[in-house]
Amino acid sequence: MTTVAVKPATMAQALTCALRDAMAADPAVHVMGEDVGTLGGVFRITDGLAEEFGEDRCADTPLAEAGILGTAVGMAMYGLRPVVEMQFDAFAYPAFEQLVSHVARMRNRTRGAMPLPITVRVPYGGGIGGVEHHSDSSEAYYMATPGLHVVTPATVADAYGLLRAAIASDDPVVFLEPKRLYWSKDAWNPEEPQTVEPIGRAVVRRRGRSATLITYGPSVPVCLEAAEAARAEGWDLEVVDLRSLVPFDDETVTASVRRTGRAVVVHESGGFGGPGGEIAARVTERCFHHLEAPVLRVAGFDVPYPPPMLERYHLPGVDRILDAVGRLQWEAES
Amino acid sequence: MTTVAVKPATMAQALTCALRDAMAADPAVHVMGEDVGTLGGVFRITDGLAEEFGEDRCADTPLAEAGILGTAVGMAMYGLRPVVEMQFDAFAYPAFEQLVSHVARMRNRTRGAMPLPITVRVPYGGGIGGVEHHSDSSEAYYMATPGLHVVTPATVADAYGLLRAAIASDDPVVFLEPKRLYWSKDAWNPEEPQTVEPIGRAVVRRRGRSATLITYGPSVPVCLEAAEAARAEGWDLEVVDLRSLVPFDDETVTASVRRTGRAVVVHESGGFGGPGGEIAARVTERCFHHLEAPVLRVAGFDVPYPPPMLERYHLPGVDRILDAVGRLQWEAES
Amino acid sequence: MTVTEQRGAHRPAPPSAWQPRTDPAPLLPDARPYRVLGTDAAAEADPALLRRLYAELVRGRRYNAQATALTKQGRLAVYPSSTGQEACEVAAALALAEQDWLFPSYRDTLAVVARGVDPVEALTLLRGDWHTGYDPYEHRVAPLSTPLATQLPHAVGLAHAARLKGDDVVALALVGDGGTSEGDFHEALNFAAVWRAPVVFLVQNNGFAISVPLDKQTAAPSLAHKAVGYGMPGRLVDGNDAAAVHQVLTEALAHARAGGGPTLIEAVTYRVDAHTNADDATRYRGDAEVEAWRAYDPVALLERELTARGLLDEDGIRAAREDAESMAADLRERMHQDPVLDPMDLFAHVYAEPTPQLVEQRDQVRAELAAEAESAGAGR
Amino acid sequence: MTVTEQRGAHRPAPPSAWQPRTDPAPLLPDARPYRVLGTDAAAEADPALLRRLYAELVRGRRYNAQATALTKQGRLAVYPSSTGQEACEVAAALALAEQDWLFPSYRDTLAVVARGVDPVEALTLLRGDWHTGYDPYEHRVAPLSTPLATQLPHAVGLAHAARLKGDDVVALALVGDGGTSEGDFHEALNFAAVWRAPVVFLVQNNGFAISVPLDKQTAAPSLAHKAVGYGMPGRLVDGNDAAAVHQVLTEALAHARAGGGPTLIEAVTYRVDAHTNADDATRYRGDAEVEAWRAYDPVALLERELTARGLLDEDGIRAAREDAESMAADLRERMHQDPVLDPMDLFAHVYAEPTPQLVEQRDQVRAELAAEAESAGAGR
Ligand SMILES: Cc1ncc(C[n+]2csc(CCOP(=O)(O)OP(=O)(O)O)c2C)c(N)n1
Ligand SMILES: Cc1ncc(C[n+]2csc(CCOP(=O)(O)OP(=O)(O)O)c2C)c(N)n1
Ligand SMILES: [Mg+2]
Ligand SMILES: [Mg+2]
Repeated sequence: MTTVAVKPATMAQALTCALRDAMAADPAVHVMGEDVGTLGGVFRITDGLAEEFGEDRCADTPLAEAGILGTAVGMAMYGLRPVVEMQFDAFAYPAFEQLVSHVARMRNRTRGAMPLPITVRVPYGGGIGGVEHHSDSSEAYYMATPGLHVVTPATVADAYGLLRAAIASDDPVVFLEPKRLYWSKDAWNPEEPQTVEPIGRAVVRRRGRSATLITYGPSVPVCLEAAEAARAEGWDLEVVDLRSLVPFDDETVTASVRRTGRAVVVHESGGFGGPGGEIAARVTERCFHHLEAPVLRVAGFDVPYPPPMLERYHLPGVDRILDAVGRLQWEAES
Repeated sequence: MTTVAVKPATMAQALTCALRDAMAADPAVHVMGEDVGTLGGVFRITDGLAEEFGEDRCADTPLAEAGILGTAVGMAMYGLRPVVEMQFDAFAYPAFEQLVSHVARMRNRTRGAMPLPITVRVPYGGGIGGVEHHSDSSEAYYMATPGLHVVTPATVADAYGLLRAAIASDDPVVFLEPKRLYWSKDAWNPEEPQTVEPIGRAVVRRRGRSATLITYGPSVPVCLEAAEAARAEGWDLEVVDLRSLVPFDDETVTASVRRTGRAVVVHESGGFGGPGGEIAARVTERCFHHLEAPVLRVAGFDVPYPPPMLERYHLPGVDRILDAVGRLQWEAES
Repeated sequence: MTVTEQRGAHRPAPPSAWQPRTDPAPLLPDARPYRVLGTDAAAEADPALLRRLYAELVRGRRYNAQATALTKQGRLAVYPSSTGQEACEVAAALALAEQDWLFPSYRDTLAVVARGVDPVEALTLLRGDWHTGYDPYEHRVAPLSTPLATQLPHAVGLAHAARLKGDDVVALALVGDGGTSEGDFHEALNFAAVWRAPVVFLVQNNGFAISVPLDKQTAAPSLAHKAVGYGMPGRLVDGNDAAAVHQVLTEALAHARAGGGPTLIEAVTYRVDAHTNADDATRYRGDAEVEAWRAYDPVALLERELTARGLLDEDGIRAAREDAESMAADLRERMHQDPVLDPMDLFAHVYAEPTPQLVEQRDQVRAELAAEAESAGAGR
Repeated sequence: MTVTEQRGAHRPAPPSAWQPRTDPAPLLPDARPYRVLGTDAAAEADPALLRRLYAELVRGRRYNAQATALTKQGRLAVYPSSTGQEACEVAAALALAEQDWLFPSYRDTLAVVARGVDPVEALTLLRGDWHTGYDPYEHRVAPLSTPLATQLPHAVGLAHAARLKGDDVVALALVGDGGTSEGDFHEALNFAAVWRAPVVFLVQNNGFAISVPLDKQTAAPSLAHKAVGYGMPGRLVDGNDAAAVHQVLTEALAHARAGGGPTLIEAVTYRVDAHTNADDATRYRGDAEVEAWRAYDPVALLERELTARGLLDEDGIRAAREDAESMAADLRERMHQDPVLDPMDLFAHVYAEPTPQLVEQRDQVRAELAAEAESAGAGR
């Protein structure tokens, strides 16, 4: 029995690697944003790229997010493939108009003549002790905007694969990076040829028979932990990592829930009007007669993201997930 | 039997009347926006206000939505109650950062010390033959933003009552005006003392026993029409007008669906990630064992709002609503 | 890459050693709008160019009138006329080189047409059968931008990309006086100046943003004065003087082409018609003002110059008008044909490949239409 | 209301009659930053003021050092130090009248403290027990603004509202050089100028936006030159010269108070520390540059002036330092006490009344905590 030698790498390293490989493979790929050049980004994701590819290919911009995304639109019009970094989730909001009114619509506005292959990288979510406006989960906004793909990795390998796929996509992709997983490590070998994940496929991270946890991004490890803990309660939980919120992989999700008959959607983003509503609704539409209980949701509360010292009360954790699983009307079973 | 003499009025007239009454009642109420002064607004909702209350109270601003909302924040900090007009739905996007990062959070950021009683009036939705960026339904964005109230009238009387309530609220309210109902008429007497609706209460517009249509704003008349048409099919539909998306009136909605056992959510906004997912999910969570069929959704498609000549294929109409009602698994019944 | 290499020429230095980074004086616009027609400069203008401008102005005027008429006939959803501003529109299109790009604002259909886009395709947005009716790459004309000022950063990005690729391409972006108040205006100009991007910004100051007069829009000495705050030259030009606008644009484009970076040009002009056919301009301005501007008409100004200098006679005027008439007749005729609509287009261009969700939705509409057609057939 | 009344003084008129709307000359900043210390102007400065400034500078320097130390001790999540910029911070607070408002940016804790806010409450945001730790109305200090430049329109709106009410209130808004690139900067300055709002904008140009040097941020002759594009005066001041900053601010505040409208002030200074404790400044700048600025230290500059003029002696210096030490000791002690946290605060201030949904969520957390407490109790 031989095992391929893989050394542990962080998600941050995989992202850097994906950017470097994409830039090397295609001179049209340009990285731009605040502090991405000399500094290598505040999370160091673009570290070394300006040095390797020059400052034109990895450019520090003036401090103006609408300007960054707006000029990226023009660059994409001229055949480049800009990869834009927004420094933190909440600092993508100034670019909202450009994103919604142009980035998401340009292909459609021009009957396909003017696609915009732009990747917008947004470090998102909490759990890192960030002060206000540094821990938002803004995926609900992007999901509700037709014309965007919305993708988020939960593993080191996916960080690489999905970012490559996002950059390769001829459509704009909002690439949400779970910032508290930046330093999470996995066995992953940057020297090995990498599989580039197609966008739009969910993956079953853990097989189980009792119920399905549907989740993505920063909540994937939490759900896996909850699934382990659930064994003590006699529950064998399946964990589906969506990876892509748009397009949505109904097939994988539906197959899982039809099999288990119960589901909980888990995410950090606020519950009300958040991704979980959409997911629960579409699962229910498709699996109604297989469901033993309503699809429940474990999400952040409907409050502005709390200050660092209170975030642990806000974030969905193992206990809340187990509580929700416990409310899946098991009595009916027996 | 006596009937109170009421003359028909348009929703636009009721909104103007609400603004005038609010301004007369409270000198802190200031109206501001593009063209709201001399012109009276492109929809003439602010007609006559500058003349009556002076240009300081009803002020034309420079053309900059973030500036409008951002200065309104400062005015509210100083004790005024700004009523901001965004000219069209998509032109509210430049103000998104101010809305999300400040308007929605200032009370919370300051432990309640600095509430912002701001009303943001946004004419929204399609059906008026507007060219691109003039017909968006952006309520999903606002619903997903804790700290905002999101309100939308469907009748002339509610237009008055809810706008008065919004302006009276000590919290920010995104007040969505269904632009294609601006010229809809109802028996309503501006001379009569007006009831000011509390924010957060849905209303049953039509009683029925077979299934519930859950809707709001521009889709309310469409649902009422569908309910009439449904009688021919033997269905007696209940129609719930939400009026307020945040806070959400679970009580009224849940009571209705528990009674009818079936529900369809109807709105113009895109389906995926739209309000319907949240509504369907929470109804299912609360009514699971009363449901004969999954809660279905009839919504705009997941596409950028189409050009005028194609919008009739996009907008949820009577036929699509009836189709959805038909899919509510009536066989199970008999 | 060492730290020193990464810094620009102006390293931070204590205020005691502080220097202005560029000399502001040459960036400031002249106190009065530059004029050619009726001045000595006119003699130096190329007669062929003036005649070309004239022909296009006459066409443009006619186009505006025809499009406005089409709204009354229900053939257009709305039309924002540029009557009174034709000199800016036409000069903007004609000053560009073949390979350059035009970034129009929603009012600039005329510039789009003068650039060579089919007059009917240019109206698609306003007719309502689709958003953008032309292929932007064919004539290098970006889509007409409805959200104001949002197209300015696009122009900067495109110009920047072209420069990075070593291509000889300049972008010209149009915006209104109202649009200068938007944050996107600021960010675009700043990026352009920092990047020294080959882009020219032309502000058509027509006195109003719908009903809001310039005084409520800005307190600046002129809009052209905004240039100095970005470190680019500002120029002020008489926007009703086609020769002057053309010249100032040509100079700015050449400056950009030569690597000199962006220029901000303010053209002082006037919107003679209402904001759109749906607007009632009497609510916010008096007749006297409109009449004063009608008397300073861009078409008449150029016509006067040309006839005075013997470059145009009755025949020439008639020929220009006839040409414009036949353009209008063609436009009228083609616009009276109903466009071919395909509801499946709703789903065709959202993504390169429709998502599974869109496929479902497309199939739904297809089935609905089939059922409709069937029941219509059955009813017959 | 007639149409004529509604228009301002500058009615649209043909370009032939066009006039600049204001004279740009007086709006332009001087070519060099204004200085007081070490110049003749110093003699006119009020000795009491200089001594007050000095005491506050010394406290401010010490505050920065203490806060930075607290991050190392895990007592603060992060601290963006203003070491090197204390002259701006302190003068900003001291130039204001009692009733005026301060709108700080995220780096301006020092200005907030110098304005009178409790030093611990000013750090709440950075400690992480809540967002804003002080009541903004108590000292008329808006919350420290993390999203850059977004607080500028707030300042304009507040100043405008105060003016409409007839109150004698001026707002002072602080922003960094990087923040001037944001659209909100542009929109705020434009609204302020159009409304003639009593507001003063102070840009602390400290050479960097995190790692991005000014050259990549703007190509303007100076940031103060941006003023002319809004029709307001621009002033350039030596940001390490507390007396100069105080004087320029005082003049601008008086100008605003008298109805003269807004002013844009650029203070040229330098961030001597890294961006925050989490930043590695060696990645983007060299030691020589930092040393040059250390040699131009705002505290030392003022100390030198005061001692040279006999306004300060060894005892005075010692007294100032002791005062700063006791402030730091108090801060240290209080910051080492764990803040009292109440998870119910999550739900308490989202709306005036929690929505039914928030009530449910609050009850859920309450039940969770009760269960936790119970099981902890049972475990004991
Ligand atoms: C971002 C945005 N806000 C508001 C509008 C609505 N609107 C359309 S035209 C217009 C006035 C534009 O004025 P100006 O920029 O001077 O151009 P002009 O109409 O004079 O050509 C407004 C407010 C818009 N299209 N986009
Ligand atoms: C809208 C927004 N974008 C990005 C950031 C992230 N950020 C925090 S500080 C900073 C640099 C600010 O530079 P400058 O305005 O010069 O202020 P300084 O840090 O020098 O005081 C950046 C980019 C932010 N806080 N807000
Ligand atoms: Mg205009
Ligand atoms: Mg700075």
